[in-house]
Amino acid sequence: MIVRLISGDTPRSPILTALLLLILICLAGAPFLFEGVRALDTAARICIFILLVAGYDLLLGYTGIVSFAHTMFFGMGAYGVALASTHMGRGFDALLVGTVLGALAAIVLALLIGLFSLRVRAIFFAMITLAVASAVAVLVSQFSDITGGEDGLTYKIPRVLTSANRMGEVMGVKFTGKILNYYLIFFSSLALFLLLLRIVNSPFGRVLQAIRENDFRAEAIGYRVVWYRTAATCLSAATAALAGSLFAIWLRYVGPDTTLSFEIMLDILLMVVIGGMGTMYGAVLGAVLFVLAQTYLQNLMGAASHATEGLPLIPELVDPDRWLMWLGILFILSVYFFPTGIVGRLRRQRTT
Amino acid sequence: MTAAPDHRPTFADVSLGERLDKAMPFLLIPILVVLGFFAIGAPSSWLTLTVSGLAMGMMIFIMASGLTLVFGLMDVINFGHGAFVSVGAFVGVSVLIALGDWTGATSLLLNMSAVFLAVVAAMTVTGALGWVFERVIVKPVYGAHLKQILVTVGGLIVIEQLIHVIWGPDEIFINRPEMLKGAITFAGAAMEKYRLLAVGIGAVLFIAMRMILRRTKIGLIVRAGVENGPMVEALGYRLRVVFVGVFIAGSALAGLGGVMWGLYQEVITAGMGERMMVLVFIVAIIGGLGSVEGAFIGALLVGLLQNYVAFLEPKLALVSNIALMTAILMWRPQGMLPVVKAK
Amino acid sequence: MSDPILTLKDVYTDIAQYHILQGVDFEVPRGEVTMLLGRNGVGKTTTLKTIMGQWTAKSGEILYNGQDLKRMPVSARARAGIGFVPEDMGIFSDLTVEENMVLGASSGPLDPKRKEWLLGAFPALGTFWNSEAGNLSGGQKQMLSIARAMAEDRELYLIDEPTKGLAPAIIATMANALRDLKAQGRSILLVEQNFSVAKALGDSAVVMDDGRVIWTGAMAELASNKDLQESLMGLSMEAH
Amino acid sequence: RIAHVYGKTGPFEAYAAQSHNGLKLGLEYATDGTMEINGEKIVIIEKDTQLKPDIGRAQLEEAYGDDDAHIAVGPVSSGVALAMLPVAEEYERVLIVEPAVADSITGANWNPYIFRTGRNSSQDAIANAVALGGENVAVATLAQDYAFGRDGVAAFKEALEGTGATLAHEEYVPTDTTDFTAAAERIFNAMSEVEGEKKLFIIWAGGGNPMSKINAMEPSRFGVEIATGGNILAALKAYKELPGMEGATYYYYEIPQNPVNDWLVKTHFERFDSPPDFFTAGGMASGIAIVEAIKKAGGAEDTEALVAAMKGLTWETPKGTMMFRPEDHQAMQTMYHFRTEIQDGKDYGVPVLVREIGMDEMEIPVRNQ
Amino acid sequence: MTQILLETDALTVRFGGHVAVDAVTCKFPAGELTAIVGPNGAGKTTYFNLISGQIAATAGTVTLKGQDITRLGVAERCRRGLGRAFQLTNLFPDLSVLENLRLVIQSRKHNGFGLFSMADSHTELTAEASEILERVRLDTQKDQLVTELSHGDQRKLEVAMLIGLDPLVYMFDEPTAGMSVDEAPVILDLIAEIKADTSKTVLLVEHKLDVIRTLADRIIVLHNGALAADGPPAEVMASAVVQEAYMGKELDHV
Ligand SMILES: Nc1ncnc2c1ncn2[C@@H]1O[C@H](COP(=O)(O)OP(=O)(O)OP(=O)(O)O)[C@@H](O)[C@H]1O
Ligand SMILES: Nc1ncnc2c1ncn2[C@@H]1O[C@H](COP(=O)(O)OP(=O)(O)OP(=O)(O)O)[C@@H](O)[C@H]1O
Ligand SMILES: [Mg+2]
Ligand SMILES: [Mg+2]
Repeated sequence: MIVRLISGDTPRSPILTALLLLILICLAGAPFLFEGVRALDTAARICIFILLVAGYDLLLGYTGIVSFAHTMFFGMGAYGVALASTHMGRGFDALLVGTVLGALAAIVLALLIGLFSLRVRAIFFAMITLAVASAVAVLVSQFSDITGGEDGLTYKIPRVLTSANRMGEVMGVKFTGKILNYYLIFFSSLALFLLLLRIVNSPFGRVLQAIRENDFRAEAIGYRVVWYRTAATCLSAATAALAGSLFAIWLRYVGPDTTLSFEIMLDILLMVVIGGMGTMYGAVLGAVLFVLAQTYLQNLMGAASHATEGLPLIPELVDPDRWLMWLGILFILSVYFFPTGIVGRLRRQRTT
Repeated sequence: MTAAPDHRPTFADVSLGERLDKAMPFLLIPILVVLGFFAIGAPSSWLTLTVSGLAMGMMIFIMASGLTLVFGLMDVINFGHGAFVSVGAFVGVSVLIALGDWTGATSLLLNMSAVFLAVVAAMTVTGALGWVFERVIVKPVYGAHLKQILVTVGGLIVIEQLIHVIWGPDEIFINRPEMLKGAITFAGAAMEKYRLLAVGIGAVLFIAMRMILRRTKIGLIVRAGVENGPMVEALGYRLRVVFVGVFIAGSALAGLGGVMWGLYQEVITAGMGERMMVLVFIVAIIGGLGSVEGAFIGALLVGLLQNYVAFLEPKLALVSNIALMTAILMWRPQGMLPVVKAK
Repeated sequence: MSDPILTLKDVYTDIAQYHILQGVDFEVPRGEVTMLLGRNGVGKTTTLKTIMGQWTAKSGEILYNGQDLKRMPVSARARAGIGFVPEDMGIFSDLTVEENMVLGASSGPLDPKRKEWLLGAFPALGTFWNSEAGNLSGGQKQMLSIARAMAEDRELYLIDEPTKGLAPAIIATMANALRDLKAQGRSILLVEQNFSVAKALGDSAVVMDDGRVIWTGAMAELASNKDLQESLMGLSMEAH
Repeated sequence: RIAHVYGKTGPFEAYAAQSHNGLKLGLEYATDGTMEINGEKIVIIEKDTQLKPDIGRAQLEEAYGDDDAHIAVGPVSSGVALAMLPVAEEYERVLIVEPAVADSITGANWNPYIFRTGRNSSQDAIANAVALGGENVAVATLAQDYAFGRDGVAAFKEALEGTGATLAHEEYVPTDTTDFTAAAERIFNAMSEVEGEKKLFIIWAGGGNPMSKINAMEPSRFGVEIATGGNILAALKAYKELPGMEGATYYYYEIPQNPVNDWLVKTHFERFDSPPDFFTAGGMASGIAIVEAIKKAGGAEDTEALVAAMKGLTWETPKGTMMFRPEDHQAMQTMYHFRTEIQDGKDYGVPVLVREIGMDEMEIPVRNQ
Repeated sequence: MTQILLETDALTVRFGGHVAVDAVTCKFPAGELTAIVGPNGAGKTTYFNLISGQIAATAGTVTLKGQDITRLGVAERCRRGLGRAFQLTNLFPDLSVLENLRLVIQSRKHNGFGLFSMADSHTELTAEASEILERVRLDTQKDQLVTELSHGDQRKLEVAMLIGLDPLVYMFDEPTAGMSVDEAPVILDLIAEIKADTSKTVLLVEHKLDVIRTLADRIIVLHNGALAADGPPAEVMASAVVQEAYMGKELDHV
């Protein structure tokens, strides 16, 4: 039964299984296990990024398409919810309409990009998506009447989902609408993740892998490569848009910096690569690790710089304000030490 | 020995259309300039725009030249290039500030010597940095684009942060050397003097690169090495040495580009190089990977088109580069004059 | 006779976790053509790659002109005078035929005399001198690979299945080219599945099975002894 | 407890540091160095927004929720600020916006817990209009093509109408423009047809430095003078090529003459060996405002009392007296009309005061309805 | 008369000025094995490429079972029954041998867009793939990655994949090149088996004359892209043109 749920794709490494279970338990019990807004916020962010990264891995790891437009789709989902909530007023109908329209728009755009430019060579496709994504980001800031421009949009979501909705205590924790909101995100992400896991392990997923390995031969044995690639792009775009909608519901704010920036794109890339390309579980590990690092690295460095006070140069380098530099180093080291990602590493350890 | 039987294949004539198609990339610039003339109408505006567009193109070319080596020839997507541009600018500007007496003097000789020293210093530092970068960061990821993107972005962030540590977080403003300030007016068109310098340097650089790549085997070794490194070694070449050398050259050129761009902008920030990266990649791509000529034409096209469009319809200036790239890739999926085939 | 140009002593090579070569021992006499024979997957290609340095020998000695190659990088081995025609031909497909040939001459420009000699043996290369090597036909690529290895004078040539995909007429001229090399005093280690070529060219033969050498001797002896062939390779070579 | 939530890391690092120093100096000044109000110690909590709106928002929630900050100050970027506004409303705590400038912070997206000590873009634009305008003056504008640029020009245009000047041409270019030749040509072409005193007003934020590039194209050929608002010290270097240029600025340390500024300049030179800048002054203004407000409200615990106390509060800042106007909690303040001069020993163009533009001279629209 | 499965009519392609395939008109009836011979660079592989759609024809048509397929894409032609193996090995390198073959069978069963079933639950695919691997004697290597195979074994997999596709028209491009003397017969036997099925037609490019002699029902000779001879083996082999242009002098007589 569980095996069917995860589509027969077992983690194939005891450590990996343990890690995944731990993550699942932590996320499922986050409101009760950890204290404070920050922890809950981090947990929600992790759920959303797992979904976003898993969707991207479908494209990158399984199909071998490098695209820089993933945040664009993420943004479309987010803006969908934001615009619907702004224009239709707060309400679940607005969330639903926004989510659906956002996802549809993402699929249509992905279809266009796919059919239009998947014929060019891989690097060029990457560069085209990079250019298109940056153009969209600029357009969003240009059309400030609609999108709020650089400043983004702030809007309200149904009261039931905010902390103003108090629903009594559960296990010593005030069960507010915010926690309800969290569970909405958690379960949506979980369901969509399982769906993705099923897709990559389906016959369709196998064809994608074949295309990644040798698209020329895949075509020659009768698969219409462009259609498969486009389908993968659309699926991935739709997932990204859904993740974006969840993000918008959680944040109650969207702006170009939170949903469209190239930085987020790079974060996603790094999460996929650290976790392990071509394995859905890699997305989970990558997202957890990276979001945690992003949230807590600065605190850690604050402590470090305190501890090294008095030494020459070192406090300067571990100053919390230099956390970006350590992030950069993290980029480099993770590719060094996990050439096949954490999942690849864990699995290999078992076989040798 | 016996000669093998010779089988001469059948050859048919090549039509005029096919020949014209081959020469087309070289004709694009004149065509664009002429179209610009008719679209703009006012000759003095047209002249100003054309000359400054060409000069801007030259500056873009200087920045893109290093990338053409590293990205086009070696097939390494190096986002660190942007950081080298910034480092080049900071080193160069520091030298120029230190040589304040020379740059402040109204002597062309002293001014140019200061610029020359700044360029040398910048190229040395970025070249050395490139060497370290290659050894530590890029070496393990040859052939793997994704990883290249990640590690070089990591490198980019680290270098930018180090710039903050060394030079502080503020942007630095710099004035151009005395003799390079202002403009020359000619037939109602104004032409910044500094742009003339950029044109000169760009042209020299272009010719030098072309000569080196044509006259030596370096270009061949790199291209062959990217496709099948072990085979190149099996033919007796020290591929590592060549790769490192080319990477250093590419980084040093980024440094040169940084000095030129910093002096043009007159204000430098750690992120200045990063901001140019998309444009520089566009130039390398539309030119065709590995092609110095292509990058040159591409850069000039970008410079001209940006100016024309910004004059005719400023709203469209934003998308003009992307439109240009898309159009060229639709016409020639491998870029205009590809030396290396994209994978 | 003088000492052998190449000697392998008890060479072991691993690829990942597989033990591929398990004690390979043989010699390549100077100025002769030595055939390396055996069924698919016994380790012939691995042996050549180990000599060239593309796989590293785990243990054993590889002596070239009396010098142990084990610590030498690949390019140094090539510069020491070993030419290599790999099984997959190793064509640089983005480069033109000319550029491939120019790279073949690694210590200087391509000698016009040598070029003429090679184009005489493989005229198709001349016809397509300026076209992209990736567009050549399978056999033309094979010719290019051989010609490229010979673009420079080397002492020892390692050649992996040169005749696959070549038309009979071209096989004959290629065999002649190899004979010319031998006449110039060069040594050749040749992997070959085409038995008539092996018979026509080989001076001595080394037969491998399962990562080991199971027989060495004169080619003539192997060629004339059907029972020996059958016991070594499971089949008489002239069966089809 | 005060939380300073601002973009410590990222492109605006330099501004953030100024702002933080200013805040601390302000608190110090207003409490006479004790850092205590009514006997209670002030605790400053620092939070880094990394210039990302979502993170800024989370940091503010954390500040109010986990760290129980009573008042928050920040951030540098308007986008981050806008994302933070609803949090203040949700937690019902005061947020003093400094130095983000977007009009909509005290406009469309305002809520009663928001105060702003910094200027807003209309103040900037209107001050410039007052400084530049006059009979027989034709002005062209050059601005970045996004909300900040367009709003600025709109406010500028409105204010210009009152002064008798005409707006001859509006030019917008993409934010990341580096080559201004085309824009300059368009402006020159437009301006060559108009009569009178011709000025080109540039509204620009961030890199790019259009001034010296357009100046290099010799606008004087067409009788056009360049004008722009003030800027931080480092950016004034670019003004050196443009002696005599006029505009209106928010702050330059030698301009305001009042005890607060004297103390600030003196202390800043002592501590940091450099003059205070734009954001130092702003930070200080917010620091003093906090102390004054808490004193007046008798404590920081009761937010409603605090808000009531802050409405209409007037207090002394390095820029003279400021006042939170009751309608939208925007601080009204003086701006300065300046002219650039070259002075020995300074490698930048020094803005020299032409005249003060008092707060009553500028009609800053109220836009939060 | 037996049915004509495949037909090319004045099929031509030019690369720049070079005419690589020059107006080749030919019919291939069911139940026949046609060997295509010719010197290196004569255009044999290019002819295959034109038929299977890898390159677009400059002129002429390709007809499959009476339908013009000249304008169709590679995948579409494959689905209609054109299958080919490649001269230069061309597989999915980082997938296992079994997976390579399963993909082929899955494609034949038109099952690529099954999004929500589990691939591993399609046991009939696995069974069929294993069976084919056994026939080409690759069953012991079926869990290895393709990169780990020796050259000869990769060639065998290449052939196995074509068999898995079970097309109407089989096109083999030098299937036994690089295969050792004891392995080649296995493949040749398989080809003979296919040939025995009268609903199929086989096209075989081969340089080994003894192979052609034993297998071919008919030989066509390409020379400089043009059709130089077409007929029963004995007749074609004996013709002076073929002797001169193609075989040169047999090696043993050198
Ligand atoms: N990269 C690799 N990884 C794992 N195993 C390999 C690799 N390359 C070759 N092998 C294995 O090594 C063995 C010997 O291979 P090799 O290529 O040397 O054989 P060969 O004698 O040249 O065969 P052939 O005649 O088919 O070319 C084979 O069993 C093959 O499966
Ligand atoms: N894409 C291409 N562009 C240019 N020329 C090509 C292209 N493909 C093939 N050719 C040329 O067409 C000719 C025919 O090549 P083809 O591969 O069909 O030969 P072949 O008969 O299969 O030879 P072989 O027996 O060596 O495999 C060759 O001269 C080759 O150089
Ligand atoms: Mg082999
Ligand atoms: Mg062929």
